[in-house]
Amino acid sequence: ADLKGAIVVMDLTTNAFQIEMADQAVAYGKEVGVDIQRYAPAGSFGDYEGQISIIENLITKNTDIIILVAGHTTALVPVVKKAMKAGVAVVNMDNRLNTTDMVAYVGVDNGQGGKMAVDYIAKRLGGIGKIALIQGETGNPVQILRTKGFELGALVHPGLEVAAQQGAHWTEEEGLKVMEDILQSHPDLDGVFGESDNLAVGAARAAASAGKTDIVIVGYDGQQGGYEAIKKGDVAATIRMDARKMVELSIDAALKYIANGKTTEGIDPETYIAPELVTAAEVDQYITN
Amino acid sequence: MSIKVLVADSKQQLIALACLVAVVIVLSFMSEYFFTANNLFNIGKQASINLIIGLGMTLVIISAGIDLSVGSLLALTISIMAVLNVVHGVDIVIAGSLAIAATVFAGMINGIVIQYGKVPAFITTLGMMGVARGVVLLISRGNPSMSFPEEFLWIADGLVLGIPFPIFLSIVIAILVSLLLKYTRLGRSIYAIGGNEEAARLSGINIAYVRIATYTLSGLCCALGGIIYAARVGAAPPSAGIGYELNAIAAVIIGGTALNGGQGKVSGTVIGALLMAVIANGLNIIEVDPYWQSIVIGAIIVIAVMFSNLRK
Amino acid sequence: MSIKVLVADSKQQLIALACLVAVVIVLSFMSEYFFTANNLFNIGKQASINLIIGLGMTLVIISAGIDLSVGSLLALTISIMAVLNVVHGVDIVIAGSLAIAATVFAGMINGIVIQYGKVPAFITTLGMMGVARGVVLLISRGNPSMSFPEEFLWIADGLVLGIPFPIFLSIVIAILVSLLLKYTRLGRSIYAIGGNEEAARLSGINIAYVRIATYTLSGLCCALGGIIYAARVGAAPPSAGIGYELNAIAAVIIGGTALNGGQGKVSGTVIGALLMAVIANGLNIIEVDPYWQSIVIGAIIVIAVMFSNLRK
Amino acid sequence: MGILLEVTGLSKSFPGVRALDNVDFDLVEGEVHALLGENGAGKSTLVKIITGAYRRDEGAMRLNGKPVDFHTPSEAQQAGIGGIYQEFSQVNALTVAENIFLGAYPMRRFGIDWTAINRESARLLEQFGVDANPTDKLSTLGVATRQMIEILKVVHRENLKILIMDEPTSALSDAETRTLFDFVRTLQSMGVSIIYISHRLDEIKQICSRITVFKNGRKVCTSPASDMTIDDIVTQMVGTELKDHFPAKSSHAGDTTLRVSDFCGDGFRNISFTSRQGEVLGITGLVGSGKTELLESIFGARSAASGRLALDDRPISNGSPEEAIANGIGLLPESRKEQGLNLIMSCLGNISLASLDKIAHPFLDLAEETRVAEENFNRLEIRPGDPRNRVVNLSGGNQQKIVLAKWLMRDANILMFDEPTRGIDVGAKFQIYSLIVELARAGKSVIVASSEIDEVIGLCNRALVLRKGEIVKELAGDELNSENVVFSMSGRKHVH
Ligand SMILES: Nc1ncnc2c1ncn2[C@@H]1O[C@H](COP(=O)(O)OP(=O)(O)OP(=O)(O)O)[C@@H](O)[C@H]1O
Ligand SMILES: Nc1ncnc2c1ncn2[C@@H]1O[C@H](COP(=O)(O)OP(=O)(O)OP(=O)(O)O)[C@@H](O)[C@H]1O
Ligand SMILES: [Mg+2]
Ligand SMILES: [Mg+2]
Repeated sequence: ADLKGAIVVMDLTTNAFQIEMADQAVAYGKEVGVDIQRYAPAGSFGDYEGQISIIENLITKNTDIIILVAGHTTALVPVVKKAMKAGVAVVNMDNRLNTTDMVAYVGVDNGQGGKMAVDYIAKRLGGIGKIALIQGETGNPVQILRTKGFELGALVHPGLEVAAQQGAHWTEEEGLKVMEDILQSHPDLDGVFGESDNLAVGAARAAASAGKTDIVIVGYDGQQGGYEAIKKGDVAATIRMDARKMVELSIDAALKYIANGKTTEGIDPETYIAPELVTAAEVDQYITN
Repeated sequence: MSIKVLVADSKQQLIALACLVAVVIVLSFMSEYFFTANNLFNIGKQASINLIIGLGMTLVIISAGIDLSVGSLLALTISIMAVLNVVHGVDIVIAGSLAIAATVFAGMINGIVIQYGKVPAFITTLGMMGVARGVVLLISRGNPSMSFPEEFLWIADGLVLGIPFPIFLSIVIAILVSLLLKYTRLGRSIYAIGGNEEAARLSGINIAYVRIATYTLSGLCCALGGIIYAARVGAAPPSAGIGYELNAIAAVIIGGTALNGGQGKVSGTVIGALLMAVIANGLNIIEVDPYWQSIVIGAIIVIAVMFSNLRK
Repeated sequence: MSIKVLVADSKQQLIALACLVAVVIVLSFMSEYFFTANNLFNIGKQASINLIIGLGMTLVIISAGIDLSVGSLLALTISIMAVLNVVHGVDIVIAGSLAIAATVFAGMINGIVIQYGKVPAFITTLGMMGVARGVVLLISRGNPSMSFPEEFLWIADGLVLGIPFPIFLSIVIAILVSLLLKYTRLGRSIYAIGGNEEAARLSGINIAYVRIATYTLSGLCCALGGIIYAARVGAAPPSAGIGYELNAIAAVIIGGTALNGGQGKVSGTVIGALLMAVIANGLNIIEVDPYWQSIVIGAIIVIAVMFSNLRK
Repeated sequence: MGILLEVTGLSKSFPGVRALDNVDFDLVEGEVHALLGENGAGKSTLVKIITGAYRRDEGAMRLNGKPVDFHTPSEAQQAGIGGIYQEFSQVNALTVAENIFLGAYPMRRFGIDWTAINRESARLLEQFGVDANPTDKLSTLGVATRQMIEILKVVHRENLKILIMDEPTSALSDAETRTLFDFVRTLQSMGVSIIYISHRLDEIKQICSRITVFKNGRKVCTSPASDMTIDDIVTQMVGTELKDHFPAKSSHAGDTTLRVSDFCGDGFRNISFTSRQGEVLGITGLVGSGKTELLESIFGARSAASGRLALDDRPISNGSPEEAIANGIGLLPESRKEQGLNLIMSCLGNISLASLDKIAHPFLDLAEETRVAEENFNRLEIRPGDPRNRVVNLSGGNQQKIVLAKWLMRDANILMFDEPTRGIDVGAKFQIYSLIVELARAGKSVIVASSEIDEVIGLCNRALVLRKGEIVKELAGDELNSENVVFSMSGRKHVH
């Protein structure tokens, strides 16, 4: 019989990358005989409590496998422990949980991705220029990691001057407004890193409205919207995280764990996939329609 | 009406205006970039969506109701238009018109459920917030990253009579709503049912018609706000408009319109929306730490309203 | 009181209860996992935070006010407790008490600003929502991933008299709030100022005291909800509680308490919070597509409220 | 003259109450038809059915012989029926002019004709001698002015054939009542038929041609006004004969309790007087003379600019109603809907609201509350008799009794009543007067502010006459007669 599985993400509504991970999990699940359902809390992006409720419900339903894209590094730890104790194979994907009491972790180094973005901007600007950061949801762990990566990158390129650092949400509209405002005080801006493709696309709209088409804008995630903007030349590059690969590794780890009689022997406790830089040169292969 | 009566009548709006001017002056001193024509246009554009939605919300709140579905209705317009245009290749003007019609219809359903279902406005529109958002997700599920044709983006940046179109449209809607409130039966009836519904009924006002019209107009404002949004971001994110309801309500209340209905002015909402936009823009321009922004915004709004009330 | 009067008095609550029972029966037929002791405990735990906040909100809404800051106040408790305990090594009990005290104080400030600043409750608590969230971000900026000691997590899962502690605490608070409303001057005064503030004042009720106490109690409920949240998640995410205000208000209104104040019942809020939790849990259990969930939740809530009103 | 409006077999029930029970009623063209009955007899319910505000349960209604069935007030309005309701149907946040034209705005090509609205309102206000500007916000006006505006709102309608007036004079002074009656007669001569409800029986004889008396939702009788004396009417209404309209006055004035010196505030100046134990002190004056403001300031409900208060020679300062009540002072406010009642609370809850401290030990003793509140509820014979009813479902007069019961329960040493019998039927009035005198006999100081001269003369031991916010006269004993009161009120010099 098929195994019952679930992928729990933070958001199936706003964040295309989260949606992609979920959809890829369902698709790969079909291939390997796991019936995977997608879950996300009904509340906002920060609704960790909602994720906990979902996992509690999944334990009740005797789900075999949970792929958890945790919203928070520690908040989900207690319920994950409970799930493991109840015999559910929990694999942590993308955002690293602060525990080893799970089958495995598979993810991307967000800090490294943030640094890659700055490195690329530096390369395009020849190491010298005025750059800005548009942050994602303030206080979100992913935001913090990407910001740290950005700051590290800025340090290693002393020719780059960080002119502004603003943000609040992950949305296009936020990217647009913040970029409009930044361009007021820094009309001579050379580069921007938006911590999500949504932000980068919004920033590109603001730059276009202001007639500044030579600003190097880099996004993050690898969403269709981002790819299309790269193809059109509005955005210079994005940092892609390979959702498909993460999902495959995660589900494989869970299946191995179950086959092993629910022991983690022989399973890599953590696997990091390298983030990839996608520029106009590589973008065509990722555009789906 | 004499100037004196006018001043007495609009006291709260005038003080809110004074707060707005004070904030503008302070910000002008704090950054040379703030008080420039370009930035003022930016502020206008940034305020426009909240203002347009807020104008519909003004009608609803004057009628002693509330509309929490505005953000979702805005997203509904955008998504329907995007799906029709991008996926089905429908001409953008037709796609936009159909999207507006659907959104107006959703607003009308709000009114009908409140009136005939006797469900409190808060619950009805909270339900519609969920339903409309669900519809948005469903219709855009396969295509979360649709984007609009280049010509369409004119709506965000094109100039009419020398001012950007979003600002122009906001001004037009503000004038229309204020004429509606002052010179039409519908407008006066909105005040009457907000002030005393039973009295309005006993005076021969058709409550059902007025209430349904009010929420329908709010739906129309959301639809127009959605068009501006779509052109500004050039895309149709299914998350568009999340959280807009509280901003729109705040703009209305900062403008001196009371939540319990029966009174309120368009000018107040205009000032309220501008105040909110100026603060958000100003804090970015003077580069306030993002961690501090929500504190500063919250505090300034409370203080501005406190001032306008202390003088009462 | 005779049974008849009791029934007439609680008609709306009884019909809401009937809706709840109907939903439970339908869900039980749709999934074998739904009506199990374990899942019912889950529902209780999942409802507990919304319920506890909703109980404070019930007081506020009966007094004809509103509190939008509940989600931020909940986060405030969690963050203060975490920073004191994790960063400064303060004992968890002391850290928790200080955090509760600070949150209660924030609630009191809401009341003071509304009463003496004459700022509408909507704006005041919207401002507090921003300010408290900002404070949470500031104090946890260096340590976004603080986690609580193992013993503390007992609060989420420990059993008292055979039931999980969050459920136990909700029941205790529900009983206390309902006793407060029924058997104390403060409780009676809350109804009085909500129904007609001027009449209450002329009957010798100290409006300022009652209003400030109401918002302070709402702050206390948020603090207690925050403790449960902290134990459930074992961590202090700065985004805790975002969006909780609308859920809490919805639970109160589904329970038959009107937004314009003067009436309301604790039993209604309990049923409202349970109904919301049951629907959310049930839709997960019977594996409804997440895109459909918000539509179904929105529709069920509107229909439930419509039913309880149609019988009026 | 034919029958204009005829209702037959009309019944209407509310949960637990049969407000109208198989009632027949007819209205002849051009007549003024009085509708009388005790509080809760069903008068307002009948007229609300006629105006389409309520739907009937049973029965038929014919207008000019044709069956009609109004679903909404606007349908009745189109048929020429206008109603002045007992509860004002006004929007306080709007202006006087707009309230007058609410729902019937004159239109120009481009929208509402505000010039016409303001001009017409000014004319109407002037014609009826109402002291208000068209642009005043209604919420800033006193009860009497608002009552007049409520009347103007209906009478300016052009197609008016039937005018229904539900207690239009309960808040009016004699002078305004006279203006109103002149106008009623004018309308009558123009062919408008009028249904007139009032508890002031002397008025009935002045303007009504026929009288219908209701009791407990049933019609008792209909007869020409000329065939009935006031005593007959009272007998029909109450069921028994009522000999006196006032009880014997309380006789012994004791020590001074409240002393008011040099009191100045918004609406009154230089007020000094004392109130004594065992005495009923009247305060009278024209509408707007400052009675309400004075009482409210003494009670701490609004701030006085200067002056002193002393209680039993001990200076007190009533900074708020809470303090005043703690000092043993109570005030029954003028406007029952806005100041007196919590409409969505039960009768019990309203009655005990000012006495919560007495039943809190420290938790509210609900049994004691029910007992004491119910005692006062029963003492005033409030109908319907279940004190757990919400106040909003009571008839106007019974609502007023709830406010009275609240202050009876409080049992303050100094009780101030502002227009205590507004909207109360004759039988109940006598009962309330008796209660007031009883309170005085029991050693309380009672102050009654009233613009009904008869009430002041029949009830009070002593009376202060206010004009434009100042005490112009203090009258007691034989001097307290209607001639003297009217002279002082209206400002004409009275020669001793
Ligand atoms: N909306 C309502 N809901 C329930 N009961 C009502 C309602 N309106 C009136 N009643 C009841 O119907 C009865 C008749 O009331 P009505 O208002 O017609 O009396 P009334 O003769 O006008 O008395 P009053 O002289 O005091 O104004 C009363 O017992 C009253 O309590
Ligand atoms: N809330 C208010 N705002 C502004 N003016 C008011 C208010 N209440 C009363 N007034 C005005 O103050 C004056 C005195 O009113 P007050 O009610 O004290 O008179 P009164 O002697 O009690 O007469 P009555 O109660 O019979 O109308 C009147 O002109 C009245 O219109
Ligand atoms: Mg009546
Ligand atoms: Mg008065």
